[in-house]
Amino acid sequence: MIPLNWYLIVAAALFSIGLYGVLSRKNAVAILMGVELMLNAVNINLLTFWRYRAPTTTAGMAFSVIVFAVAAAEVSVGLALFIAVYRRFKTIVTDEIDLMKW
Amino acid sequence: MTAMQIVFLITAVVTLFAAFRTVTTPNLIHAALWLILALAGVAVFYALLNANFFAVIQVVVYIGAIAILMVFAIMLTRREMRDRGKQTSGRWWWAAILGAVFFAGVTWMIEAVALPSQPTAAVPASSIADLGKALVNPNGYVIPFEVASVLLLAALIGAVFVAWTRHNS
Amino acid sequence: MPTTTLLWLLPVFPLVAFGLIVLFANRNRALSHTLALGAAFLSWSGAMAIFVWALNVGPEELAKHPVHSVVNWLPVGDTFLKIGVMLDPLTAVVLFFVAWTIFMIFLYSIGYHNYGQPEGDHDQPGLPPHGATVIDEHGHKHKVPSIEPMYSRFFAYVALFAFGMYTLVVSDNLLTLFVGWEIMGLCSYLLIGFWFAKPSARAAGIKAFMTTRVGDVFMLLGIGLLYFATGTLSFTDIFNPKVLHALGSAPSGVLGLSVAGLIGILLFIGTVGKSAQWPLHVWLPDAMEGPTPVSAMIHAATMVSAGVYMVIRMFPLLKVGTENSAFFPPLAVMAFIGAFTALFAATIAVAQNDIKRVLAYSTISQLGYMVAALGAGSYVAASFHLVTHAFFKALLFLGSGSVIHGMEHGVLHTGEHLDPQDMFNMGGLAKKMPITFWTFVIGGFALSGFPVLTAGFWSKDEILSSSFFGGHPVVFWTLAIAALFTAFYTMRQITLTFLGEPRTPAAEHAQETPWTMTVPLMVLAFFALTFGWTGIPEHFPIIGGILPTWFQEWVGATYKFIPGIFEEHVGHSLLPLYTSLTVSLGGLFLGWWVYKDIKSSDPATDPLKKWLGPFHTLLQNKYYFDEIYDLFLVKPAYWFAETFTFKWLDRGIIDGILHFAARATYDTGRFLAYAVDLPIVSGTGDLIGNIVRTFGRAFRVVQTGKVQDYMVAVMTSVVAFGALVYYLLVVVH
Amino acid sequence: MGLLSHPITLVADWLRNLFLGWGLSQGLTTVLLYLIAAIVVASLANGWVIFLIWFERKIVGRMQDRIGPNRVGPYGLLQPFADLIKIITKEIIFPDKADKPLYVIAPLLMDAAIIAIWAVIPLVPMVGMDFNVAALYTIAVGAFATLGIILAGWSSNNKFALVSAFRTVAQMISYEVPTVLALLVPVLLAGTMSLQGIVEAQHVWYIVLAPLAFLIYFIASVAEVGRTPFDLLEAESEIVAGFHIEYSGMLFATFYVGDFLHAFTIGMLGAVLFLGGWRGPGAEAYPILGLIYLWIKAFVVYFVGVWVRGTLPRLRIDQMMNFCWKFLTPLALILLVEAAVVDRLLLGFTPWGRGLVHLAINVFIGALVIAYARAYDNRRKRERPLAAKPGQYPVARPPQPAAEAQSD
Repeated sequence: MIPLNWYLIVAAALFSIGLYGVLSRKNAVAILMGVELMLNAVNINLLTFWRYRAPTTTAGMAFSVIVFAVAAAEVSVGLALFIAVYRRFKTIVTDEIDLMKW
Repeated sequence: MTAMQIVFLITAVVTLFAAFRTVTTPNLIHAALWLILALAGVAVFYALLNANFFAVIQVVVYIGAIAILMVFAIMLTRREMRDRGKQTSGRWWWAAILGAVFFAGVTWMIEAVALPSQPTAAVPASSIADLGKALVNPNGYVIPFEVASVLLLAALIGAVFVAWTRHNS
Repeated sequence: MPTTTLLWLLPVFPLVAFGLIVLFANRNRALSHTLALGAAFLSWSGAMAIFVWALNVGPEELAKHPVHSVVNWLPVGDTFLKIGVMLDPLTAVVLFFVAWTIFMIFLYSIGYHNYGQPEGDHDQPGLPPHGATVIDEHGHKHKVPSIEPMYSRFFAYVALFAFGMYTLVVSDNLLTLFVGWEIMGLCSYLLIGFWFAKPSARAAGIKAFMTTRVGDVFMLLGIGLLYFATGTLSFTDIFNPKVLHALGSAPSGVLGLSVAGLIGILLFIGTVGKSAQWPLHVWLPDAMEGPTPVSAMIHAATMVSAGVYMVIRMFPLLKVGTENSAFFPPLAVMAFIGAFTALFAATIAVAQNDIKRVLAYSTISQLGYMVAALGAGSYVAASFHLVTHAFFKALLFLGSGSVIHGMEHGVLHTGEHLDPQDMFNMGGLAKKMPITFWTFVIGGFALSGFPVLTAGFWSKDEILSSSFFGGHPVVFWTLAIAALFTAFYTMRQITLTFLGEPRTPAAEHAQETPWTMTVPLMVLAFFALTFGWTGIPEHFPIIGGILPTWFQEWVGATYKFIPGIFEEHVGHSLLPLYTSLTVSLGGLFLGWWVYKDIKSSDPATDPLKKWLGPFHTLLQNKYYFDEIYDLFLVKPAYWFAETFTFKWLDRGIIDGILHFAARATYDTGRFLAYAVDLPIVSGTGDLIGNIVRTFGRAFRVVQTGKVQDYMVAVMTSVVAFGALVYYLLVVVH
Repeated sequence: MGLLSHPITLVADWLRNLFLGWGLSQGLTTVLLYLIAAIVVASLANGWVIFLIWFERKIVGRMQDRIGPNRVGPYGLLQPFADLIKIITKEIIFPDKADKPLYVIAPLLMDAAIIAIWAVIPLVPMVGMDFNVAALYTIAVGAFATLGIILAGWSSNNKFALVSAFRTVAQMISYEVPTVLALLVPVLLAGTMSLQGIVEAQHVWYIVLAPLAFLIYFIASVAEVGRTPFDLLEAESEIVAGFHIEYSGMLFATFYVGDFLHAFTIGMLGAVLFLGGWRGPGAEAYPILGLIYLWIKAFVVYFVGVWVRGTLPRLRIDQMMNFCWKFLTPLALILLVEAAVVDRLLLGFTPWGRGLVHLAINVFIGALVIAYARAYDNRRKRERPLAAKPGQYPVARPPQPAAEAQSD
């Protein structure tokens, strides 16, 4: 059987990669992709702990369901925002959108 | 080294590589496709965890909806097909360091604590049914469930509103 | 259906109709008048049913045990203000004529407002219809009367009015009676000002409202005093002998009146307002600005007689009040005012040229008759004249309306601009509009008391004889002279309007009015003739005693059972009879003789002018009452409001104080601002602000406005913090 | 265990014993068996398409008053083979600057996705992978087909193809919603997501219990396949051939096959979900009969699809979206609620009683919906009486005189 910590490490790696993407990419959509990766890493952890620690309860599953919902919502709104932003600035490169600058 | 472990390792490698390409490839469409591959790998993880339901949901929601929406968004928000110039901002090295540190720290912690290698029990056959019941059970997760539904509704409306073309402006 | 239920229902139908019309039917004319008429018909049939039922019961029985039903309405302290309905002989009779007149007038209004005629060319709500142009098959243009723009509204109003009248009649206590009274006041205001775009109509409406208000206030005082004295307002309770005696004997301390006397006077002032008795008569003539059905219903048949009805209703109280009141005993006051009003109004009527105004003044004087009769102590005669007068005066008004309508048709046809109400513009209408003519003649003769045939004769004779035998010679002679004038101006009116030759082209082209208008005329004419025969006194020569003296017994029974209220004066002198014969016939003849050959439509050719000279002018200007009131009441009121209250009190004193306070505050404020606020407070603020700004300048570089910079910062701190926590939690321990 | 009654099981057992005999491990044997099964099913399906192509061309030909293929072989039965040979021998052309790997992956992805659906379809009783979330799974893999088309459209580096890809995204994402909702109705009625379970639960075919749901499912899936009247992603008149405009040779053939196969797969799913799958007289006794029944039913549905394709004209994109979001989706939601509530109330009814009540309610709802649709249509007509706006397609009725237009 697969040891629990394998999953955790994979999830951690996935999360770190996502983090790197979020911090380093220029294109907003790409940043969103990074966020997705991080969310998935979290979900892996949730389900893993559910499977290994409390498979008879539903807590872990319920949580990950919520995470799915949140992810869907976040992506839809995020992409809509990007499209609106693109209409406005003709770009979605985050570094070029710095109206909040001093 | 059982068959499961082999499958797991293969999946892990594929997933992580795909994820890595996702965040590094300059071509955004490719990035999206790599993302899909990574997500599919995650789905396989779920399957390995005897969470078929979540595996399928993962495919439906992430690949079927989110990833395709992203492809769509990418196509909509770029003026020409190809990207030229590098897609990473100037602070990528700092980001890399951060990621590495984070990964190192978390791994160290995971290794520091003793974790079981065997599940405590088998997944009951009725787990999905239980989940369903729990989601609508007042003593269970009905409140979070409802909140999530409201959130989705809000997201729906918000998305429509935000992306609406205002003819006057 | 039990009678009580029916009684309760009578007012309800019109109210429902009013609500329905206002809420739902105000777009649809046919629907609105159907509703109103239907309600009137229901109430009418109900009233008839009740009347017939009452006939079977018989007066004595009904008087002793009136139909009576009460419900609690308004909790006051530990008791309730009760409202209820009552049916005694008087109510039955009044219901009879009220139902008839109201129903007839509703029917009449349909025709009067030109239902079925086209929309006016440039009619607008608030103005009488100006007529519409239609093109017949030959392509000729015709001016024809156009439909009233506010048709539905009119029917809503009259329905509401009917509600008020029925309430007043069936109510068993002064409170609901007063409610109905005020509702009618409101309706009369609304309807007089119905064509509110005419300034004169507006003014008339306000005038009527104000004037009657004066009376109503006193009446309310009276009611309040009554409730204070007896703790009840229900007639049956008040009229039990003990209560009456108590009221009558207790002195009120005002003008040496007993409590009953004081209440009586106060209530009577209400009547003076409502029934337009001198000195509050001024509003009634102006009220003729309203549409004619309104003049007929409100200002001749029902509302004004409601005043008289009220005093008849309260007669026992007045009677008792008269006994131990030193001076100003109510009945005497009433007798005086009534007789005076009768004569005075009659004299004015002689000199008026507007067909409706003549009738208005004659109404005043006839009401004066009733009041006088009451003052002479014969409520039977008063109510008898009340009923007959309601019939023939309504008839006369509707007739005049019909005449005006015909004239308007002529005016529209010829297109010349003249006043279709001026009698001098008429003449010879008898041939043009026969039905109107004959019914009008019947009404007129009834008004002037043409012997034997007409109802007016009998009721007037009743009044004269009662006042004569009741020992009030002054009243008797005054009324007699008034009767002479009455007959005179009635005949004058008939002659000028119908006889002789047409004096204007408009009169040439006048034409008969539709059936909706003529049918009511005929019905009312029937009653104007026959109703008198129900009250032929049995000691009348020749025909006396052939018919039973039904009316006297019937109404007389109302208060018979109260000791010392009902008194019959039976005398055997024929003087009053001869007098009334002489005055009516003589008056009629004079009227015809003087005006039989008026050829020009110029009012100046009125022969009376020549004979009376300045006095005629005085009459024509109604003894300058309006001017006098204006001078002594209105102007001072304006002065008080304008100059005293506004200019001196408000502007001078109050505003002065305010201005001073404002000034003071302002100066203090300036001082604080320049001496304290700016240097000290603001100074500190600016200092802090500058410091903050300087630091901000230094540190703002952090704010790159790039999302990811912030994210990097966040994650860095997270990692650092995590490491710290780990160090503290794990390594240290 | 006669050859007639359980041929597949028989073969499977024989193979298992064979492998075990060779000394292979248990797990490996299972894997091998799955592999074989997959290969068999896939090739069976792809082979079957050859007949479908002939059939469809024939039927559509007749509908368009042509004879259809009639030269090669009896009734032109061999026509598809001829096409096959021709198309295989053609060269695969890669457009300039095309995204090569994606360009190649796209058709395979699509075809694979469709065949993946076959994995969970219960061909006969007791056979076919019994997957406890199969119903969802079918939708999930459908997503890959969508993806394939998008990739094709994008990687061809061709504007027409790209437009087609856009349209695909819009259309498929939209029409997935009513599909899922309609598909949830049988799931609700059966109380399970396993297709096998759904089939077994259908003592009364669910088309009786939920005709409207079936209708919605059918329409929406036709839209997802992207056939007429929903074939905007390859509208010849506008975007020449859509996403596969640049494709040729084998890659094109794969798309071509995938299209037909998808259509038939939809039919098969419909048959399983609403027409009682393999159910039929004697299917329990002789499971092989079940396969035939299923095939027939699937074929009927497929035929209706072809029929529609041959009959209806293409819709406009806005019409299509309105139809999906303003009509199908709400209706599907209503039906879902109806199924849930009514079925709850009907606990303990006989299957037929239950069925009839559901049917009655469905008919009622259908009547309401049609009435509403009529009213809506009339109102819309009144609001803009066909004064053709820019960007709008020419209208059927001649524009009326201005006076009338003002009058209403």
